[in-house]
Amino acid sequence: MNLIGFENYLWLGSALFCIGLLGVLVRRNVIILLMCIELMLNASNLLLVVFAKMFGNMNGHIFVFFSMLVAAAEVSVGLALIVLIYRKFRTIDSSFLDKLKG
Amino acid sequence: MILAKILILSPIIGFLINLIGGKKLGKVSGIIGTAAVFISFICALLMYRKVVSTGAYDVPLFTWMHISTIHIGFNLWVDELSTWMMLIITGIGTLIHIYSIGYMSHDKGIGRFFAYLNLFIFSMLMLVLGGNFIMLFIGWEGVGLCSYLLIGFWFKNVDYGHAARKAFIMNRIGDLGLLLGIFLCIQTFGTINFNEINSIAAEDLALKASGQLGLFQPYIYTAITLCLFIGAMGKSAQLPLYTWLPDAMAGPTPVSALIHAATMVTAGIYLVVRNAALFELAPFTLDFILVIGMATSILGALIGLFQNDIKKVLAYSTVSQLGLMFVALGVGAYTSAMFHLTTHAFFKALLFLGAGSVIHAMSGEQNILSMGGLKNKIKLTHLTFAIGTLAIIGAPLMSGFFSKDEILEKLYNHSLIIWGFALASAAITIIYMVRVYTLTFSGKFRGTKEQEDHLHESPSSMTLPLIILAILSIFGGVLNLPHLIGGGSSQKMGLWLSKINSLKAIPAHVSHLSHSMEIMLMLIATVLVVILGSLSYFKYNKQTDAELNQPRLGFSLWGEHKFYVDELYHNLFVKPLEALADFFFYYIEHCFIQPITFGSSRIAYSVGQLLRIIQNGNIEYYLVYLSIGAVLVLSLSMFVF
Amino acid sequence: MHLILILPLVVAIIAFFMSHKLVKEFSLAFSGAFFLLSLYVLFQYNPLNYYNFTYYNESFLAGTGGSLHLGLDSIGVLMFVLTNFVVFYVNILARNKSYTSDFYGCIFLMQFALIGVFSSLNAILFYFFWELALLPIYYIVYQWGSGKELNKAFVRFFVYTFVGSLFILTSFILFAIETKTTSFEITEMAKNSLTGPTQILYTLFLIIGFGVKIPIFPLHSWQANTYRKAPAEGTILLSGIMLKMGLFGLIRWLVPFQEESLPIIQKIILALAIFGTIYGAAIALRRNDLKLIAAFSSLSHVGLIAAGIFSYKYIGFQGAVFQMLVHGINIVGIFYIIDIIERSSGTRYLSELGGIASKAPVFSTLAFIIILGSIAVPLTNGFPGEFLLLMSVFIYQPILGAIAGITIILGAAYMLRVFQRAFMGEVSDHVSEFKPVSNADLYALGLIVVLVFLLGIYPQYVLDLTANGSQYLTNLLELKNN
Amino acid sequence: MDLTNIAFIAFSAITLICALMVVLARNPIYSVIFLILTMFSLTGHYVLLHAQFIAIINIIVYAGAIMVLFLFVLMLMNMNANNEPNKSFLWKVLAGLVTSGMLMSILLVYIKNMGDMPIVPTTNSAVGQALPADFGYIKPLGNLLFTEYVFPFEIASILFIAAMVGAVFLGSREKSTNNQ
Repeated sequence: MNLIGFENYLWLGSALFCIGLLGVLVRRNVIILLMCIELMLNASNLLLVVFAKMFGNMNGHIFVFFSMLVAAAEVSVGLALIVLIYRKFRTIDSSFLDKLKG
Repeated sequence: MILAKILILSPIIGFLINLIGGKKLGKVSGIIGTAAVFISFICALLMYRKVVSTGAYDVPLFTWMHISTIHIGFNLWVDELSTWMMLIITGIGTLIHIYSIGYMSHDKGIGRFFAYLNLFIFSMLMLVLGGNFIMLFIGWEGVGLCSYLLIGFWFKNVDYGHAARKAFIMNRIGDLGLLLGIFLCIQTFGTINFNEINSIAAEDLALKASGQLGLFQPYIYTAITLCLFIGAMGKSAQLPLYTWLPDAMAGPTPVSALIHAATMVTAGIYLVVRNAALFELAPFTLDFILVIGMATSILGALIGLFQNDIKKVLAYSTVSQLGLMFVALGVGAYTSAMFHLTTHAFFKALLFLGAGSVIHAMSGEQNILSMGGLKNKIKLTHLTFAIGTLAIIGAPLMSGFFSKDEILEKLYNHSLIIWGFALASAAITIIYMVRVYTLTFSGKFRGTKEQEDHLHESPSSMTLPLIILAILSIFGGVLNLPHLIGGGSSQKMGLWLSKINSLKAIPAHVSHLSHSMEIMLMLIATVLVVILGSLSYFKYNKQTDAELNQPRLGFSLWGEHKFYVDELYHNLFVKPLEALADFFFYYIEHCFIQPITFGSSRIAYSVGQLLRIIQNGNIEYYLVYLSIGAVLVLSLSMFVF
Repeated sequence: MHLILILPLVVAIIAFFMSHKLVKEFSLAFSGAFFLLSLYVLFQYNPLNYYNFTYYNESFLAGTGGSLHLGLDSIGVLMFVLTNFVVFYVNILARNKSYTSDFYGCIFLMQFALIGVFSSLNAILFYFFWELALLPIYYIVYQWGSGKELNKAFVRFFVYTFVGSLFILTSFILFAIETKTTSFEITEMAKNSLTGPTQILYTLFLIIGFGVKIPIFPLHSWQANTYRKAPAEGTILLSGIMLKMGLFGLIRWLVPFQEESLPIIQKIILALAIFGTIYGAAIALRRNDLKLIAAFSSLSHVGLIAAGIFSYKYIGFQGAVFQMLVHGINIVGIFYIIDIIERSSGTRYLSELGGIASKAPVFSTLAFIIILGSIAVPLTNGFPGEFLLLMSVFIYQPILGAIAGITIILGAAYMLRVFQRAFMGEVSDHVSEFKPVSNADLYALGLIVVLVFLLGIYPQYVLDLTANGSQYLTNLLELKNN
Repeated sequence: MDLTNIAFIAFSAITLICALMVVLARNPIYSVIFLILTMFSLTGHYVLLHAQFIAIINIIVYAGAIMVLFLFVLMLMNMNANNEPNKSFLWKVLAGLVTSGMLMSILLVYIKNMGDMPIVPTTNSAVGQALPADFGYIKPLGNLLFTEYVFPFEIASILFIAAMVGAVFLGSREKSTNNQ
């Protein structure tokens, strides 16, 4: 029995993704929100790599590469924004950040 | 042909000259206006001769409108009836124009006045000469318009304006009836030409007389004639549309004489006579006319009994006399009605002009309680007014005697009760006319000192028409003497008129009364006049000032307030209409239509408000929505794909 | 043909860029020239040839199924003349005020669009011009309007007319989808036919779309306020000619495509139109603002015209077309009078007016004659049309006809009330400083008065002209109903 | 049970546990540490999956650069304290429901698709077949990146510049307003 079956990776990736989602939903600290988003991104990265191997095709790796790239950019801008918000409101609690109220 | 054109165009040219010339013409305008009408009168006389020699003829001018199968020509129909009316209109019109030269000489708007009068003569001629309903309608509305203009002649007075508007609108109610009648005619007969309609009706009458089914159902005729009669009601001031006529006395007195006594108000009679064949086919309408006419006659006379304004009394008297004419029409005595129309035109014009002369002498005073004893001051006016009074109360051998007697005779023939009512109406007429005469001319003067000093006889331009009209009032009866006096061929006017299409179609009412019965009826009338006349003369002659001025009670108070009909109408029609207008504007417009408009925007707004709750600006909620959405899409994809 | 369409556009463009000083005379001259040109077209017109003056160019708007297909039928040519007449009068009236050149540009642009509306023989082209005609009037109302809550009135006007236009477009598209046709030429469209519920939808949508413009009773609430707030020129354009767009639209785009008769819709619309007639007249009876009275009287008159069209009779069409022309002339006169009163006395409220007749007798006489025309006194132009319309409704349904007839009583009542309160009576404070009416204004009114009598005494000229168009519609309807 | 299986189980366990700890840890600093651990275990997975280059840049970029950035910001804000208020119980239940719903639906999709038609690789390198020798190496990756994906690559550089400028701008603007 080969445990490194692709199904197992699917379970793993999905679980990881859902953990990230749970984190996004329950935490209030915006930084942790961002981290949980990283978790979800990583889950998808993992699956991309899995599929790449499955099909013997390196395109998946390229996508992971780009995904990381975007994640890096996102984090840098996101963190800058968080710093800005923190300076302005002295809080990074997402429950209080409702200035976009319609 | 050319005569008819001149006849029509002459007043309109006079109108245009006077209107455009305006104030520049000054007193010349009176002469121009009079000349215009006089030319028409000459034409009318010449046309009369032509009709005598060659019979009726048609004058087509141009096509006014041609719609599918209906041809509406602008054509004049000159026959015995229209010639007769034409003569009355232009004849009396000329006299009243002459009178107006004197009467209006002090007024600044004299040019405008004569312009309107000429326009009126034009419209009235259109009315009686029109060969089809539309031409008649044009004249019909035209005279209404002129009446409006002339009642409101002194336009600075708001009350006069109200009276004018009331007259126009009440006339319009009648006009609507007439218009609907015209539509019904078009729908039923496919034509609105009088001659064609009359020939259809004549055919139908003949068929029905011979026991056959006829061309059209009786109810169609009833509907048409009722609609036409509503028109006549408005124009001829019959119950319930009579209240405008007394108010119309706001206009200058010559106007009251010409329009509101002699000519315009008789248009209703003319309309019925013109379409007598149709009315003959609708017995219900005839009965209706009879009832309305009788009620109007008595009501008008009763109100006249309690009025103190000399012109108001005469106005109610006109209403009453018109009612009597309609009663005659109701029993099918068309020529009798026309006869009374003619004599009435003479003596009522005379009375109005006499009243105008009195008012002129009294410097505008119209209340008879402030007059009295004018007998010796203005002799000519007194004389002619007395002749007019005698004529209207039907003193023997005056014109009114013959015409009224003829109607009473026909009524007696028809039904005793109707005759009784008519006699009662005539009796009241005697009382109030003698009252007016007595209070105005005999006794002692009750006016102010200033007025007494100012008393003077009117200028000759005013007294000349009075004299002519007085002569006509005395001898007008010659036109249509009863059998008793003149024998079989004496009823010249009846014979003359019976040649017109609509009356030709009607089988003659044969049953004449016996001579003894006729003499009986005449005697009754004479006795009535003598007894009531002298009684009321002495009663009113002896009345002291205190008696005159004491406040009225009970029935006479009601009479003085015209039985509160105006107030009734005001509460019954005007106020609800105003309330309806306000209801439309403030409720339907603001609470119903606008909410539909704003409602749609409000719905969008409130939906937005509802969705706003979701859009609370908190990122967590958005995330939850997003996740739920994702879950839903995934699960749905399971089932769908 | 396309030249008479394009000329106003050229003038509009020039007027937009002209200096403010010259533009007044320039546009007055050109609008007068256009009016004369339109009269020339009218006299050249041969009523026996149904589509005279046609012009066809396929490439225009080709992608949408549109093409530049223009043509004036006898009804269209009448409306064409009326357009030029109204624009001419707007220019005469504007002479008394200082407008910038974009105002004149708007007016000519509108003239261009209106001529387009009345001459389009292609549904898409029609819709294009229809929308184009709305734009300048939006600008005029918004830019030069006055009064409280102008914004609100404007928004309502905008939303109403715009949504109405969308209904028109929808029904055209519906037609195309349902009949699977790609051509929007009127001649091609007439070959196809709608049936069943689609036809009902098509009819209803068009009635709503055109009904807003006319306006038919429940769709009228934009009218009164817009008239009140808009400048006099805008009001004249709106009431004089833009109302006719709706009525014309009904005649051109609804009646010929009525495949089977829809008695229920016909009855409902007739009843609504007649109710609107009475409703407008009753409201006008009690209002104080002259412009409001004129607005509601307009509602009352066009209600009767719509009723005449929906009676689907030859006399109804004839009367409707005649009355469209006459109402255009008279309402221009009435708003012109109101504007003169407002300019000379500074108010247009009845309660503050009175006794103008003693101050300006000639003006009052002219005003009175125009008022007579609008209350349909015989021998004025209002009568023949009203007569035919009432007759047509009466023959369709006597009771409705009788009810519609009440309008002639109410019409007389409110119009005479206006005349009495404003012109008769004692001179009021506002009127005591009544500025003399200029001769040019008097001549302008005089021309209208001449038309009032001309059309009233000899209506047959116009009726002959439109006889062919109306007969065509009647035949079409009879053909389809049998 | 060979070594790779054991490694897989171990790595998976570490990944999941650490990921859970990221979410559950009260102190943000701990969260970051656990996130770094997750990254490391994921790197292990990548190695197992013959993705050596990805594994390396995962370490460098994620566990290195990004995580340092996180830590740095946390330090800057002095947020090591456990001062984050809890969400309401109801909200947590809702979050749990949504999350489990998400998991369920994803798994259902897998199960359904695998049940109906097993995932069949489309290329010739089917599951279990030998991969190319240089699979996951830098050289073929570089080949792909600079031929087929050169355009996205260049775009990515622009993205970076934008992000950099953005970050600098966001960071500096506040300062200038503070100075005034």
